[in-house]
Amino acid sequence: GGADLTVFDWSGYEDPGFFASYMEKYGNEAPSYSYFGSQEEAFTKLSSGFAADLAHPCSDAVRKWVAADLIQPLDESKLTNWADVLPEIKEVDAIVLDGQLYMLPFEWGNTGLIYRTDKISGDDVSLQLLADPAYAGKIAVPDAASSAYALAALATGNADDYTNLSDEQFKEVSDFLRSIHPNVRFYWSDAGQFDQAMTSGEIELGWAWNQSELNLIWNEVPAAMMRDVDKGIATWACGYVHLKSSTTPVDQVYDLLNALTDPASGQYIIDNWGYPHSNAKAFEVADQANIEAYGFADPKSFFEGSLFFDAVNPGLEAKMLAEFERIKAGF
Amino acid sequence: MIFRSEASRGYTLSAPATAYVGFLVAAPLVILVAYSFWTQSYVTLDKTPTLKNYRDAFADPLVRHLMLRSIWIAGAVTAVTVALAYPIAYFIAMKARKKTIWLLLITIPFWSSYLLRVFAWKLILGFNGVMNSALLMLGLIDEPLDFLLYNEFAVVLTLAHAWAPFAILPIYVSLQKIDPSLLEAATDLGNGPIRRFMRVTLPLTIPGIIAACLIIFIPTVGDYVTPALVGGSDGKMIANLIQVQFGAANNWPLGATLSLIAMLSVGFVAIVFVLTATRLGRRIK
Amino acid sequence: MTDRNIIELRGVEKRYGTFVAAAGINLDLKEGEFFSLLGPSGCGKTTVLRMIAGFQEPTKGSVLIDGQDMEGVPANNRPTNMVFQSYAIFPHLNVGNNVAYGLRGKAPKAEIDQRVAEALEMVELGGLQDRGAGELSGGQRQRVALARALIMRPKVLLLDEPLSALDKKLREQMQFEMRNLQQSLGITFVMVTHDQYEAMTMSDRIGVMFNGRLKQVDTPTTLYARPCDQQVASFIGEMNILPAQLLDETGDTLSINAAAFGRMEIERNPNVATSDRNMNIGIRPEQLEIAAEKPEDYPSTVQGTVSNVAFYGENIHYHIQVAGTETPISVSVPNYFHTVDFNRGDAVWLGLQGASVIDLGQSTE
Amino acid sequence: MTDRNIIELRGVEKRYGTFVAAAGINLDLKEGEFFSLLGPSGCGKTTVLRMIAGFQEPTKGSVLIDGQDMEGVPANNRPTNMVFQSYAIFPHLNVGNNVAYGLRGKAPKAEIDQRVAEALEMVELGGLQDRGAGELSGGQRQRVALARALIMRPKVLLLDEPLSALDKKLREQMQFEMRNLQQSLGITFVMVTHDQYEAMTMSDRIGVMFNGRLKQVDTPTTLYARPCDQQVASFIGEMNILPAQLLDETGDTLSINAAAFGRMEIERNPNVATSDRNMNIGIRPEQLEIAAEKPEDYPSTVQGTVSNVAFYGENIHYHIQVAGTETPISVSVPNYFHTVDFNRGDAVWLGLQGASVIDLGQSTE
Amino acid sequence: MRRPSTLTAYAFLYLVFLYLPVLFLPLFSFNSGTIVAFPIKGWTLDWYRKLGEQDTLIQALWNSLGVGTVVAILSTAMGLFAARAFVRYRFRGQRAAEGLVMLPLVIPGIIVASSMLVLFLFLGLKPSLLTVVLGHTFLALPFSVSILKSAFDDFDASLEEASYDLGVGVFETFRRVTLPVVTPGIVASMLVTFTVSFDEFVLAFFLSGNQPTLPVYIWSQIRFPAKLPNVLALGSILLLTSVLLLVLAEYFRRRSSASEVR
Ligand SMILES: Nc1ncnc2c1ncn2[C@@H]1O[C@H](COP(=O)(O)OP(=O)(O)OP(=O)(O)O)[C@@H](O)[C@H]1O
Ligand SMILES: Nc1ncnc2c1ncn2[C@@H]1O[C@H](COP(=O)(O)OP(=O)(O)OP(=O)(O)O)[C@@H](O)[C@H]1O
Ligand SMILES: NCCCCN
Ligand SMILES: [Mg+2]
Ligand SMILES: [Mg+2]
Repeated sequence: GGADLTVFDWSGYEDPGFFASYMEKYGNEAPSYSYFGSQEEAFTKLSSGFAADLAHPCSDAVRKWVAADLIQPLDESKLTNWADVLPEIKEVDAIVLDGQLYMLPFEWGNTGLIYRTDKISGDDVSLQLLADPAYAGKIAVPDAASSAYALAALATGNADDYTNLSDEQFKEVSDFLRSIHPNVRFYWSDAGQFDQAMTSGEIELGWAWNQSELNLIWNEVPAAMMRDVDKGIATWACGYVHLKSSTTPVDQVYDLLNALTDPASGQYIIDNWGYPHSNAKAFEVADQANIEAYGFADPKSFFEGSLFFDAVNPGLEAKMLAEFERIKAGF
Repeated sequence: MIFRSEASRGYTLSAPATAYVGFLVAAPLVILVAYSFWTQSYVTLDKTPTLKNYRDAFADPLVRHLMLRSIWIAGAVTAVTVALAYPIAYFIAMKARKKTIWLLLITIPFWSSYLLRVFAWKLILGFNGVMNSALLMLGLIDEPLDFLLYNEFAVVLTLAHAWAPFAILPIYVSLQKIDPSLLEAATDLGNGPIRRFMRVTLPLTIPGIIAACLIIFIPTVGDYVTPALVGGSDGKMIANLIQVQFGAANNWPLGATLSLIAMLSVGFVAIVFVLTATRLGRRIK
Repeated sequence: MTDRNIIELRGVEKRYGTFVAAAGINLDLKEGEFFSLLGPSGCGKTTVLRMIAGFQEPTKGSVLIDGQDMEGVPANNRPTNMVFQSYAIFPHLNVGNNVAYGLRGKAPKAEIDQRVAEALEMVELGGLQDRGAGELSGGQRQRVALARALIMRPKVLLLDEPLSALDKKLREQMQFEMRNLQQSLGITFVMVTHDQYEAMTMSDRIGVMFNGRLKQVDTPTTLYARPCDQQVASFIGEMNILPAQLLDETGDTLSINAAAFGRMEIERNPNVATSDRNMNIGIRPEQLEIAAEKPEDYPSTVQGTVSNVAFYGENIHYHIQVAGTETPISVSVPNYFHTVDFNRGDAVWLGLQGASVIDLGQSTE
Repeated sequence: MTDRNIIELRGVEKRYGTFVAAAGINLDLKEGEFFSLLGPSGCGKTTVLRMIAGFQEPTKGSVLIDGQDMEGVPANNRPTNMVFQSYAIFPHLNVGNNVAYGLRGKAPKAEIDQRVAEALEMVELGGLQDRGAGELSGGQRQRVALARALIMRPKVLLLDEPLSALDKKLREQMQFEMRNLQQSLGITFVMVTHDQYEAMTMSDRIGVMFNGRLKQVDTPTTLYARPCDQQVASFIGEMNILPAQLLDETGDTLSINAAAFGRMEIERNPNVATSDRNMNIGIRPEQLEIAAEKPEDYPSTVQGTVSNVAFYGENIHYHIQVAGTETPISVSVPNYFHTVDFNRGDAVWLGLQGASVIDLGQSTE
Repeated sequence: MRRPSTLTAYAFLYLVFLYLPVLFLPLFSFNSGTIVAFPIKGWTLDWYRKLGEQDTLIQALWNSLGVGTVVAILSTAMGLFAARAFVRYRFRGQRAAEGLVMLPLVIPGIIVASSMLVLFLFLGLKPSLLTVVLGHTFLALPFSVSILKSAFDDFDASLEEASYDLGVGVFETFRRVTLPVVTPGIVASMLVTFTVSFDEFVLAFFLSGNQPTLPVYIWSQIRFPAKLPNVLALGSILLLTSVLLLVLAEYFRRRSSASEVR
């Protein structure tokens, strides 16, 4: 049945609206889901021997997952919606490695500066505000080195070299993080924590996912994400990879992949989750007002103007991780 | 079976439990030790034995800093928890009529999920939280206090709550064991309640206090969830660093090294503590 | 022993909920007296002792020590000290510190040390100051408890079954030593016990309790010779109780017709309430003469058969079945020359003199 | 009681690590005999009993029951049953099921029911089958334990201090009943006790133990009259022990010069090893005559002063200080007519006959 | 007789401290917003109504119940034998053995978790509910041993001897005497070990495969809060259930002590 297929995913993605056609085909049975809270967690578990058919990392993780021999290439010919995938996303680094497709993009979005519109006006807001002593104790930054470094690279004008910072750049970027450390109320490790603090007024601005922006808006909190590519915003794309430990028949795996990338799924995620989808056709069938309101009417601008979360080179990644721990500890 | 010697019966019956625990303590330790001599770069594990991890760990002031802070926070948590718990344990053991009802009352809150309880603390201590709202309403403050949450105070408070039964129970048990005639003898010999407490009750409950301290202190040093949830920007502890090595950094050898260093440091502190406490107890006359 | 009252209990009562543990207790204890409270388990002995010590407040009535009403005076401010049944030796302190406990902070160290040394000498534990509490034998623990209480120089020393945890030899030795100590110190001792021999050999006076009530307070000999009723009579020593009819009374002499033994004159017992027509008499086993031939010089005699012989060492008890009473009559004879004179089934004569018969008052059926 | 050995212990020894709890035990118990093991706390009585029951294996030597070596036979397959000191009544079973416990599955239900009813009648608990284990008094618990063991029709019934948890009155009653029960059933009883009176009044024979060794096995009267040494002599009853010189021996008669009392002839004690020149004699307190005037018909007399009077009810003990020995001599007299004849300080005479003096063999200093 | 002491007042304050946070969980389970923070947006019963549809949540609950049950049985069984050995028999190394069994109480969770993961993988055991059970049994053992030790402490050894003495063999004695008498201790141990497993997060997080236990599931929900109120609703129900369970435990305890009083 449909439940034979196991998916290792962020929690929430077991929403049946994402794979209606799969359920139709498999006797109204959804795949089995298990969850991770971060890609690192997922990687640790998978390399510890955790088995599933599909997993849902973001593009920056793919290179490492391939290197660790966790995933297998996808067969483009079996992906019925491949042709309709936004061309910008097909270009994203590491989706294709050595000519082989490893990740089928599913959703994408932004990591950006979210702020309380009742406390800060849209004109004043900027990444540099994070270092402003006026916001001492009023900001939050993710407890994840790559995301924090992306923010700092944008703030210091080093966005273009984010994946390959020179030593001086690395120092400059690190120093920015150091300079905002005294202002940081907390380094958030879960989005809920960020949302709560924004809601209560405990923090007034912070670096977070667009999911948080929407959650805040839906809960009638006056908040918005700064979407000005010139002031600095990051973009990510996530998708599904076929794990080597997969045991379910390949056709069933592809059935789910195809269901996920179906325009109907795209319409559903855009309308109900406020996330942009990877299928270009989805944007045509979805509610245009929503697309406008959630700020991704023009995908191209994001992919071109924003910092894209590509994998940083392994040596730099290790440096970032180590340095970030120091910064958090006040060193 | 009746006829085998007492000792062999003792070994046979306790074997499953001791072997199980022994195996699950010893085997991982061996593996941890092995890992600590290996190295990792990106996704490859290099099994050439080296002391590099130890050198790195000892050279890094961050490790020292986090270790000391962990011990300091765990120590503070232990002290606060035990200090808050002692009177309640005393109340239940010595004063309360319905002891079991009280014991139940203090256990019930812990039948909800730990993660949810931590969550609840954020509701209370948060910016718009219960505490601030109440203080604002009473007109005691004009602005919400922001030093309630996301700092060491919050970590200590949350953990003092989380560990409450583990502190209360051992102390309760040791109080319960005190022969009431000892207290009467002290009274009879002229002591008022306070001197009697200092000279008889307290010294006799030192084993319970030590047990409570160890049960709280040691695991708290290794806690990474609570600091992550309520610790804010400077509540990080050594376990968070270890967690990063096993997770994001994917550097298990370093993680194993840090774990071993943490265990040894904790063991050392615990032994010093037990010796000091025991000696202090003996000094009371 | 002086004539001054050191402790006075006035209508003392203690209830636990509805259960009456002690009631209507009136008792005056003299300065320097050795007093014992004797009674079966659960009769309220400990309760009375603890009310004197101040560990329990009476529900009714008052406790006076040295003329002062003790109401509201906590145990730590009363001029009494206690030796607990379990001894309550502080396990975390050595012998010296246990004994010094009550003096700490109240006297300079040198003086304390000296008094501890003296107290330990007194209980024959000299030099054992540094011995740990866990390294003491039962008898040593008892002595430490005694020294610890006596070092406080109490007006009254209270002892709750102080010897019941010791074995026979040691108990006998400590009985002797404690009695001597009490006499040389001149302190009032109030001791709870359920051992009649202990009470009889150690005490100046004994109070016998049953069911929360103090039945009789008297010297050991009076208690034995003039018990106030059957219950006291058979709790202390062994007693043959026989029904009798009161025929006549002249002054303090009663003329009776006793079962089995027939008519005799006995002395009135001032401790019993009344001596009705239907009354009971008591005969202690050692007061009877047993012989193969009818004894000459006994006014009352009866013939019977030996139904049982019990050898107690010092004494031999014969159970004699006689006509006129159902339960056999118990006779005790000293064990002269280690010989048993009669065996089961032997026909024997019992002889009795009115002077050794106890008037137990009206029959309680 | 027959002449057949039902239990034989042959050189039995029990060690716990290096500690010797019992050693060199040789003992034959006759079928139908009431045997008691007596000794101070910790001397190994329980250990011996448990080796017979099969709860402990001897480190050395062997236990035979009814002629069969019991080595390797577990407790549940031995023809013995035990009454535990704590009674070990199963708390989750009612009286009927407690008593029936050992028969379940070994006999048809109807037969079990009948035997339970009989056993309960026997211990005077008839009809109490449905009473819960928690609702029994101490004495009732003791009887249930007895019924539960006896229903198994054991060859030997083992009893570990069966009465020590009961209070005086009840204990005396049960002593009597148990002795009668044993005699009517004809089963061998082996009872552990530390109460000398219990042992003396109930047993056919007594084994006295000290420090893991069986010192003497004899009837109560022999044990009292002819103890094998000073330790046994003073453990059973009270004993005045005096040094003496052996002057001459003729057959079973010893001519001695005893401290205080001077020259006399006494009987040789076959139970002691040798009677050396420096020897000890024992005098039971009740064997001495005490009088104000020098007693006429006693060959040995001595004058002394009353140093202490102890009233025991049935007897009065005088402690008499005499020249020639340091510790006072204890004298017991029956309490005739409830009078105390002598008081502390009185000058008195003691009279003694050689026939009542016990030869305790060579002095052990 | 005496006025309520400061101690009593303190005891009640302490109860407030213990209960205050817990009582907010039910409160927010009725909040119509998805963010758990003041102010409360509106009142609703939806989260309870929708509970039945949360397949993965329900599955996680079942996983936890299953793991908890197996852990309770395993640790209580091992604890039963060990406690008996510790109370009844003296043997060389006994204190060391008792100490060893208590070790899981004092080893930092992350160290246990990470090293166990390594060990199980080394042994070829993939993370799964089985590995969670193994880990939780390790954690629960000290609790079970100490509870059962006190049960055996109260259990008179001569009861078993009496049974042997009456001709009943070892195994039947265990069934007819030992088990019935220590049953309350067994029940208490099962309840406590079940709870330890049911609320455990760190080990379960490392050791669970694609079947999360409830705390692991809750952890993922806290990070992506859309369904958090469902978790609060479930938490409130669990709280209520646990109160009922504890009352049950207390009932068993009472029954046992009633039968032990003479
Ligand atoms: N705190 C209490 N609450 C209720 N009843 C009590 C309490 N203390 C004692 N009793 C009851 O009061 C009665 C008398 O108790 P007490 O301890 O004075 O007896 P006792 O004569 O010393 O007996 P024993 O010789 O057994 O020590 C007993 O029946 C006992 O059960
Ligand atoms: N299992 C054991 N391990 C070590 N020593 C033991 C053990 N059982 C008994 N002993 C020791 O053996 C000695 C004899 O014990 P036993 O129980 O036979 O004495 P007892 O004569 O019955 O004493 P009591 O009158 O106190 O019951 C004691 O010193 C005791 O401490
Ligand atoms: N859907 C998950 C978003 C992760 C962003 N890094
Ligand atoms: Mg008492
Ligand atoms: Mg014994």
